[in-house]
Amino acid sequence: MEKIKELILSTVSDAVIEQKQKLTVTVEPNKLHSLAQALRDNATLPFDFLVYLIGMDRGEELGVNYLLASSTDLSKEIVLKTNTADRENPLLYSIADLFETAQFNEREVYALMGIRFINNPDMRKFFLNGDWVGYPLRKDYDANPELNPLSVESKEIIDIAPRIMETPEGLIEETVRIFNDDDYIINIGPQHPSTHGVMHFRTSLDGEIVKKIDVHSGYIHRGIEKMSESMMYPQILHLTDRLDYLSANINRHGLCMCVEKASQIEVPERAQYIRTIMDELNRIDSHLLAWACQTNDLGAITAFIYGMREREIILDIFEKTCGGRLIINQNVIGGVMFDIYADFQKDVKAFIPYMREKLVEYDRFFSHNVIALGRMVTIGVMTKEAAINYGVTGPAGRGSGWSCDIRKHIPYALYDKVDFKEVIRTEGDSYARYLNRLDEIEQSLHIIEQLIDNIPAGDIVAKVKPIIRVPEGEYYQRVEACRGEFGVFIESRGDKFPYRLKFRSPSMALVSAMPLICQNEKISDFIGIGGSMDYVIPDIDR
Amino acid sequence: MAEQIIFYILAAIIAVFSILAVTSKRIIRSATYLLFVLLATAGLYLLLGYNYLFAVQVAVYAGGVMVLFIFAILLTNRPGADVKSELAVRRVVAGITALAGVAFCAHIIYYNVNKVMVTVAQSELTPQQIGHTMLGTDKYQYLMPFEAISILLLACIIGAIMIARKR
Amino acid sequence: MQEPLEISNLTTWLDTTLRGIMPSMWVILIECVLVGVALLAAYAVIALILIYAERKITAFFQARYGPNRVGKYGILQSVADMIKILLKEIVKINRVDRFLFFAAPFFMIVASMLTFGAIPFGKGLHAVDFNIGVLYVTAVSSLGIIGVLLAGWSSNNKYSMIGAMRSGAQFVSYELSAGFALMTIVVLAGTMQFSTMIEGQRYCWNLFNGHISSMIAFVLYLISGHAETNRGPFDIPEAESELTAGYHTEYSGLQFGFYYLAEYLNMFIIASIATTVFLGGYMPIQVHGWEGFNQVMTFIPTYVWFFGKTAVLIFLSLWVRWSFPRLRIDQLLNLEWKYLLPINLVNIVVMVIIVLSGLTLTDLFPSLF
Amino acid sequence: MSSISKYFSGLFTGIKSLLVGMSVTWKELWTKKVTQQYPENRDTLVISDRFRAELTMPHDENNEHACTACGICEMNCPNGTITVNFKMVETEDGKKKKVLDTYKWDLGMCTFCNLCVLTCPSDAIKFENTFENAVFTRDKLKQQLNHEGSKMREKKKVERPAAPVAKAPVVSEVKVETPAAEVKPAVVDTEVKAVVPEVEVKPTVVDAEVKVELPIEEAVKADKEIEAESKDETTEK
Repeated sequence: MEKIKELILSTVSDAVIEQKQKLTVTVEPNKLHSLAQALRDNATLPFDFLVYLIGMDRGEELGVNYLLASSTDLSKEIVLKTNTADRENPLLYSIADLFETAQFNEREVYALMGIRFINNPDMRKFFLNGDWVGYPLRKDYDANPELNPLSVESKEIIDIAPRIMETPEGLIEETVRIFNDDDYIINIGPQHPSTHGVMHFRTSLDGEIVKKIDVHSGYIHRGIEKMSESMMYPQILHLTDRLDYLSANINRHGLCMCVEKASQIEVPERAQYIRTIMDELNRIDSHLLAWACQTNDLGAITAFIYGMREREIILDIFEKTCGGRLIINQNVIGGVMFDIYADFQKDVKAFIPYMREKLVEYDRFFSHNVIALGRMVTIGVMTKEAAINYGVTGPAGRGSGWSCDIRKHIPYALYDKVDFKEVIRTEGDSYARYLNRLDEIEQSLHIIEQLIDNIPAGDIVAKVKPIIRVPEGEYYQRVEACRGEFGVFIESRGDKFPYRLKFRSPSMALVSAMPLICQNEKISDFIGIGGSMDYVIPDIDR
Repeated sequence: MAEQIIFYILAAIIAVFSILAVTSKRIIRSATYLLFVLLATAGLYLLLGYNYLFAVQVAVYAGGVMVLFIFAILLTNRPGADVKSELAVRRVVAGITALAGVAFCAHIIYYNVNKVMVTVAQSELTPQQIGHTMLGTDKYQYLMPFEAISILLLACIIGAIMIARKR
Repeated sequence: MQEPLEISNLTTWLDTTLRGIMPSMWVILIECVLVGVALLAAYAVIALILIYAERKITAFFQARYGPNRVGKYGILQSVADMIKILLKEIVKINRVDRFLFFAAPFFMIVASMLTFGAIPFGKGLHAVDFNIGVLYVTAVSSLGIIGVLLAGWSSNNKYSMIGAMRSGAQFVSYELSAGFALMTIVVLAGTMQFSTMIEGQRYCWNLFNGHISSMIAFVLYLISGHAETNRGPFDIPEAESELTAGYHTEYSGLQFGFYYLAEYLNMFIIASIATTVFLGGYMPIQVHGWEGFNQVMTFIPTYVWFFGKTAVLIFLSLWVRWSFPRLRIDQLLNLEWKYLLPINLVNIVVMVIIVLSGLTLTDLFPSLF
Repeated sequence: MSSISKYFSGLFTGIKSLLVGMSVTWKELWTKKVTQQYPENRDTLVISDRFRAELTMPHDENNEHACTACGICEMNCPNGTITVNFKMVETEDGKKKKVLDTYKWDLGMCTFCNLCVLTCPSDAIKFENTFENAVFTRDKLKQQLNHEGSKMREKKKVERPAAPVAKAPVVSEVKVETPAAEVKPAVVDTEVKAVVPEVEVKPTVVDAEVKVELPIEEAVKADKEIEAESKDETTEK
């Protein structure tokens, strides 16, 4: 890392380097781009994975935090910060040309924080309509409902993107059209059987072939990050379950760990075991649903129901453990809310061989079906470079040959104690993603097998003050959710509420890659690729 | 008696939909009207007891019209929206030409109707007979034209492939 | 009478009594009306039964129970659905081509009804017996596609439009295969008339008579027939997960009901034509020389034989439908043009050779049949 | 040549894969169905004891509950689902004391996060697994949890001396008029609770700590207002 510091100082001499939870570098807005580029192109340890991009309201100043990680070693991280004092018309430089994933994130920052990015080719608001008044995540946001009245009229979709480009003559504001006049545009969503939620893809077609996709999101945006700023930490917990509801437990685990690490709470061993087992059960549950939905997207409705049937067994185990099926409310800060029930081990152990048997059946039923192969093999190819550039993690990223399993790179809970394989395929097509999920179910079963008999006795929750105050600072915790890397960012000012809280949602990266990998595929495959990416919309619309 | 009623109904359908087919401004509606005309014609064949011809008429022309539909859908953006009315002079000229044509046909039919009347043989033709006639080489048998048409169609198919491949 | 349970007994009796009391023109009129009503009723009833059967069988394939609330085992479910569909509002859609939009479902239903009329359900249960039966069925059933195309075009909906285009491509292709497969059997049977074709299969079904060639034709016909009914894995014009409901997205109430009905009836029609052409239609299983056995078999009414055989084929179709994912349009066309059609063309030549060189089973073992 | 063999091998492997797929569905056709036949299986239906369906306030046979009206659950609820209305009653020895008047809970707003139960210092409320909560109007989702004429149990204070307001809770006169008939539902209630499993290990740590922090009640009040604001914001959306 010393070399990295040298690199930073040689690129930007006036950078302020601090060693906080992570190595933090503060630079002037105009230097940020060159610094990010230098870090990305660093040959020995390339920082080419933009983990998050967070718009910050630092009080006087507005700013953005970037977390860069190395795609070869995810535990190597650098936080970049930049600020602007102009609250009226804040302008920062875009890094969307370096990291594609920044594209949507910068649009999100514009919508919620009001910072516009120079050189971003498409500076429409993400999540919000263009005519929304105010920037919700700013501290001085006026939440008066009269400013943004509820409208029941349908709004015209405007396919014109404003942008600010830097030219030799200075900055120019211009607009570009997303589609041509004679494009045949079809709306996949917001109500559509295969968008897995309220997602909206404006798709222009040439016959059956997809020419271009424009992603519209935010139909179910609930402002969870804003809500969290006025909630105590234990209260925020229940919102994490509602992000990616299919990996509810893992999300919650992430937030709990973030707070635990920040306030140095030691989680009892028993709780760690329960958490890990529940996480893996949750992963199986999610992958089963993903499998089921993907088959359904490809038109095999029967397979869908088989997947749901197996999933039901896990949900029953969840229900008996913690009283919830989907939103399971299991983790609390310092441990878990409920101890396992008497027959927990028995149920889980009965499930493991059953699931293995069913995996064989899935293989026979679908994995080798000639039609299914035709619909998945070499369809929706995403290269490893693209995966990294778009920040696509999880089974999809690993399907492109990128080793990006947080459980391996930055082990948490008990993942350093168990033996499991990181499933990696290099084809990068729908089929690789599909098989990855099935293999990961197998790996999860293997993990559970190792833990289930060894749950130690003891407390299930550490002694925690009823009102938790996280010490001042910025904290980020990464966990491997079912769809990829889920992250929780907390900026605390020592209060019992977070000052700023942000979730890194894996699904947003998945969706941002959709326009790339669906281009020139058939419309049917577009749906199939969507199924193989397996994004969950509430995770995007936080 | 019943046959006559059915004949007049079919004839009316043919007449009305023929006119509609050429006057409609929307191409896809025209095609639909044309389909009605063809189906009514098929009905006439059925009335005459030409089952085979009926089936072929339906199969070929229904299929043909379907292709028309596809072309209509493919080629038009907003059907009928851009069609302008013709000039009055042209309309009059067209009307006169059409009427002259009708008069000409009527004249021929009127003077020849008695001669044609008797020659229609009212016996049921079996598919076997039709087949033998089609592929026979005797007098009043049609192997040559049949083969000529098949070669023509083959040429058309090859031509279509060539055109399609150029793109 | 040898077969006491046949409905033909009833019809002959009816015919003779009517002719006894009124002039023949009136008899024909009344009989026409009766036949029409009976066909319409059968059409509706068969559709209802099929809908119920499909839902139930599908459910069992999918590890569910299926409808089980309306009536015992849910047998009244499809009746309830029918009533619901009849009562439903027909939603007005903005900026549709109204005439075509309303006409489209009728094409669909009329085409399937015309075909339905020509099916021999049993001895004496055969409304029209054309001497070109096979050709007639192929010709008339091709009208249904016009309904799909018109629906897709006139709905003013892009999903419908894509669905219509897909169905056009699909239908043009698969109509060929289905036709060729039937023609293969016409070569074998030497007739296009259903009644003679069935009579010719008294001791040996066409499926076995032309052995290899017939069986290939049978499979090809089932595949392309299945494709013609727009049912999965060939349901790309509807493609629920892609085009919501494809060409009938905008239809509601009774209009949708027409499509729904026609879809099920087409499935039935395809199965019953396959039965008639390949499996001996309503003819009971008869073995040459086993008089006692034949007697017993003949005692079972012919319509039971017909519906039994058809039901087996329908089950097969459901089984296929609920086992496979949907094909993509190019896979679909590949299957037709690269596999089905060449095989079909070769097969028809093989069949001609078999027939001409006397290699059919009836020619090889005349003593058995 | 290779393309021809590819053509046929593709054809046959394809057909084989399809047949294998069909064999799977054939097997499933005869497997036991797992669908729950809900209204019919009501008698045998097992709902997990921990299933959170409805918030309840257990009353004992004397129509007494354990709620001290401290309002901690109300503060902790992230959605403003709970409203604790209390009244000040003068006790025998002349001190003023908070007593629960009405305990309102809105099922329609509840996210079943269990925070109220976790943080309740006197174990006065709990979630039941009575899951049949469907009603016809939204109003019916708003429930009052304390029974008519119920009062606070006093024995509790011995076990939990730190229960905040329970300094000298003497039976207040107001509630003596409780008719005997009212007691019955309470009895039924306790019977239901007999089913509660022994496995349930509730993390008791939290309430032990609550006592320490309780004096900050006033501060938390202020928090509640902030919360209320944020709630407005979210409901608008």
